[in-house]
Amino acid sequence: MKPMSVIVRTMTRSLYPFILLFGAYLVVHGHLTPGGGFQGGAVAASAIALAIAAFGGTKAYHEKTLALFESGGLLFFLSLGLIGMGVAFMWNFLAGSGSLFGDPVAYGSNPGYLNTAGTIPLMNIAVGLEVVGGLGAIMLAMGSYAFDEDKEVSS
Amino acid sequence: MWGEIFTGTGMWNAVVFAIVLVVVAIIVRLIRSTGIEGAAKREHGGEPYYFGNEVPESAHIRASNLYWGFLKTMESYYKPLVGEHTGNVNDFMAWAVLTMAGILLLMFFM
Amino acid sequence: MRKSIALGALLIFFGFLLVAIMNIHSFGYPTNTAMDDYFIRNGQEQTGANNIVTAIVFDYRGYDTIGEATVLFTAVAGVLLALRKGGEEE
Amino acid sequence: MIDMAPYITVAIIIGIGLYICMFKSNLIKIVMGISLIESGVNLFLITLGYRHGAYAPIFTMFNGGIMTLPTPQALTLTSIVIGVATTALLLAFVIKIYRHYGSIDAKDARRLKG
Amino acid sequence: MSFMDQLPILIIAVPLLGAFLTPILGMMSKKLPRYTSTLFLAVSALLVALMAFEVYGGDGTPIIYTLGSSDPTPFRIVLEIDAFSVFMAIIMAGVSLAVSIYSWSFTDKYTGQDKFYTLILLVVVGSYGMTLTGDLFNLFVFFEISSIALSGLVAFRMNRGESFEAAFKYMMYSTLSGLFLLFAIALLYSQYGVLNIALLAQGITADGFTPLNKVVLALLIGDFAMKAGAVPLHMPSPYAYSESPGGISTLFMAASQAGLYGLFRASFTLFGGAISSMGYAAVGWIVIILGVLSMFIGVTMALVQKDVKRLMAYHCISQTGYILLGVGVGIAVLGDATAMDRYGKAAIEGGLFHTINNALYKGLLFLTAGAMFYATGTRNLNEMRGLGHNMKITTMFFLIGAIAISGIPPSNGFSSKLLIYESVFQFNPALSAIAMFVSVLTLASFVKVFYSAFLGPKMKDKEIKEVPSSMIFGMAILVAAILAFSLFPGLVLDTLIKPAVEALLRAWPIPGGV
Repeated sequence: MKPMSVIVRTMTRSLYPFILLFGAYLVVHGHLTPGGGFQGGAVAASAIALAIAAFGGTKAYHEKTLALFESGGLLFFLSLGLIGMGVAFMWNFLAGSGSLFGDPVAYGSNPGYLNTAGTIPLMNIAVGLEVVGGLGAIMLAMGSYAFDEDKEVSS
Repeated sequence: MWGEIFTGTGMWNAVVFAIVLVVVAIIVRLIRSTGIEGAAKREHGGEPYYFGNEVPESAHIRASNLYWGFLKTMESYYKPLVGEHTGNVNDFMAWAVLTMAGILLLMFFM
Repeated sequence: MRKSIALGALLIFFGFLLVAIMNIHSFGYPTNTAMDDYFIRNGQEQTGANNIVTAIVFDYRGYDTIGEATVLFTAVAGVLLALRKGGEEE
Repeated sequence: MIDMAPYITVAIIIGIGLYICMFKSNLIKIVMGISLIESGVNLFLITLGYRHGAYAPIFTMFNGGIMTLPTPQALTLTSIVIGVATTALLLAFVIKIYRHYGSIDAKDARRLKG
Repeated sequence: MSFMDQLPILIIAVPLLGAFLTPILGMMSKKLPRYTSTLFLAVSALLVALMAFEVYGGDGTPIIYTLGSSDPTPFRIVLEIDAFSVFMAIIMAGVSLAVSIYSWSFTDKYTGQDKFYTLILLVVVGSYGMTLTGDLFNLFVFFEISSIALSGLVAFRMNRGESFEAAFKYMMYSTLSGLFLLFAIALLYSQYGVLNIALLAQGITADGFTPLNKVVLALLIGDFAMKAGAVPLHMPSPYAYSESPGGISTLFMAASQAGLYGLFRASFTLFGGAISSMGYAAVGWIVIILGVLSMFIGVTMALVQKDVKRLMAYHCISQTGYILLGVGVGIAVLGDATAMDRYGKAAIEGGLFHTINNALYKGLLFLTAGAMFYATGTRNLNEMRGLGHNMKITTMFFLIGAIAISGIPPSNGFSSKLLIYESVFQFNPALSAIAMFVSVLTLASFVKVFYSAFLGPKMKDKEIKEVPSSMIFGMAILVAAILAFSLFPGLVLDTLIKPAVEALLRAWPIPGGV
């Protein structure tokens, strides 16, 4: 894949952090507002897609980095589920405990407190990492495969 | 006990069957050993048609030519059947929908 | 000929789809909502999440979500396997 | 009749998707047809969860009233991600088929038959 | 909570952990994934065995495990595990272990091994998840995992366009069946507002066969038949079987049986109450028709094949037909208590016994076909001959598999086929006659393979060697199981099959009471 023109690259440089930031916002506020790990991850992956298109495939990202993101996110998710096995797999062991993300919430409308919902924000982050890595790896693989001209067409 | 199965109308015992098989094999072997040694080779000259010995090249029939008569007789059955496996994704989808429609029809009108 | 049979099958299938759909509760008035009402009433206190959909996705049906993340992981592994560099043999 | 309109839309979308899968020979179009069926099913799930005059099931700054059913939304979220995964894999296969066969026509991509 | 209480989820979590770790391990060393994946599969097989002891030792009530909460509730996802679930999980555990050991040397010359072993683990996760779950939507999710991982594996051999063609076709079919399944789940949710299988079964039994429920059951039967590869929904399966590398065909077959699991679960646990209270025989007849078509068309198509793996794939379809025939008779007489006692139960027993037998000998035959391909580099039977001269162990294994699949006594195939013949005969003699005729054709087609590949003069242009010992060991596991099953069918039937049949006929309890 060839890098695109200077204009595109400059715009990508300036937009890239904001897209990532918006994705991170969606991920972290998943338990309060519409959004969550998958949606935020998809938004952040669009930043990666932009970078891949603008800077030229593997010059922007290594496949291994993205694969590590993906596996790491999933392992984090699975380990959160496994820690809950004191009661049952996927038990929300932080909700209402008073520690990290552990503030109790009463039934009814509230303005939204970030430090609630127990393992849900952590799982959102884990899934967000996984989706960024996964979608990024798919786009990187497809882009660099489809646009690499030096591949022979075998029968 | 361990080898028995009951089918609702009868029973069958695998262990007894296997024992009988072994016993019969021993008896056959005994009967065979009463013959004159080497008679089979002398009388018939040939060896058993089995791997492990040299076999003439021309004796082997290729897989496609086996059961030639059967396939020739059944041609009117095989031609549409093999022809229907077109390998086209569209046809696969059509078959799926057709079967689904058939199942639905049977479910409603049977 | 083949095409018209296929089209007929599609129409029959579509007809049964309509039969099914005409028998559902009318739009906007679901009938059995015990499970969803339970989530709406208890979801906030049990999980601490304001967003009930997130509470369901990550808590009540969190096992589905791990399966779903696994589906994505599987697809990525499949895509990378199909589009991998180099030949079949080393 | 008019209150059944969303369901009929769903049926029509699924029907169009099946039609594309059955009669269009371009492999990319077939993948699009599958995506269309999937959108129809997702739309169906979402319409099942709607309650007349209800708000989204989120308590942040909620002003009172009834809420729509949250479960179908969660299920749709799951099935959308599954749809993304399957579509990505199907498209990767189409890319490879094009590399090997030089065509994305379903009539050409049938070396396996019989 | 003790270790035994967490057993159901550990069966799924252990191979899942293995799958997530494998790409990272693959970055460290090329050969590491093969050993770790086998280790993870062995651990999960051990857990399945423990689970089996617990379930079969119990009084027949399913073990219920609620995800994410200490008190059981049908609103959360639950795992409900009865003897039938464990029965299917045992099949997958044994087969996957044999396949992963077999694959060690088979994958030696290929790139992308870490992904390969990741996908094997994920197929196993998908099958375990489908068989152990008590929630319908969860079943769909694991159904998709299994389908996607399988089609990824079919496309493993990247230098051939055919493998991608087969993978694409299989993927299209399985996606379509997954969407039908999702649609059926949505229709059920629209009526009852729940997704738990036990609760849904309660609602369906109360409602009976409304038009909506008829559509739902038709969709469920259709899409699980697609997954299992029953004629005329078998179209891409033979190609996917034949293009998948080495032992993956075996894994493929075991994973297709998860489709049979879904079919039987839908017709017995989900709709069984409605069928038996209304005496609705159409469902049974639909399954029987699918079974007879699969049996007959599968075996006749197999007779004309010259690709050894595709031939075996068509036999796989044909054997699936036997299973569907046996269990279909059971479904058809579900409302008739006297007929059920007289031959219905024997028919279901025959069907389930045939499921595990089919997994064993069909798995073995696919592995021998992989060995033949490994040795000769071709799958075309016309180009093979005289392999018996140098591959004596593989020849013996093939012969054992061929005898078992043709139902020659005293093989295990004969035991299960006998059960099916005799019970189906009392239901409808014509069906039984067709089944016997198909058995004859099966023997004929395996005689063809044996003659053309193993007998005859040696191949001239190629030096044929016996396959490596890890492949032999993978096959030997299955051979040992076949021999044991052949000699002691009564033991297997009493300890393994009958509790599974009883579990199928029993309604599931609702987690946490009504």
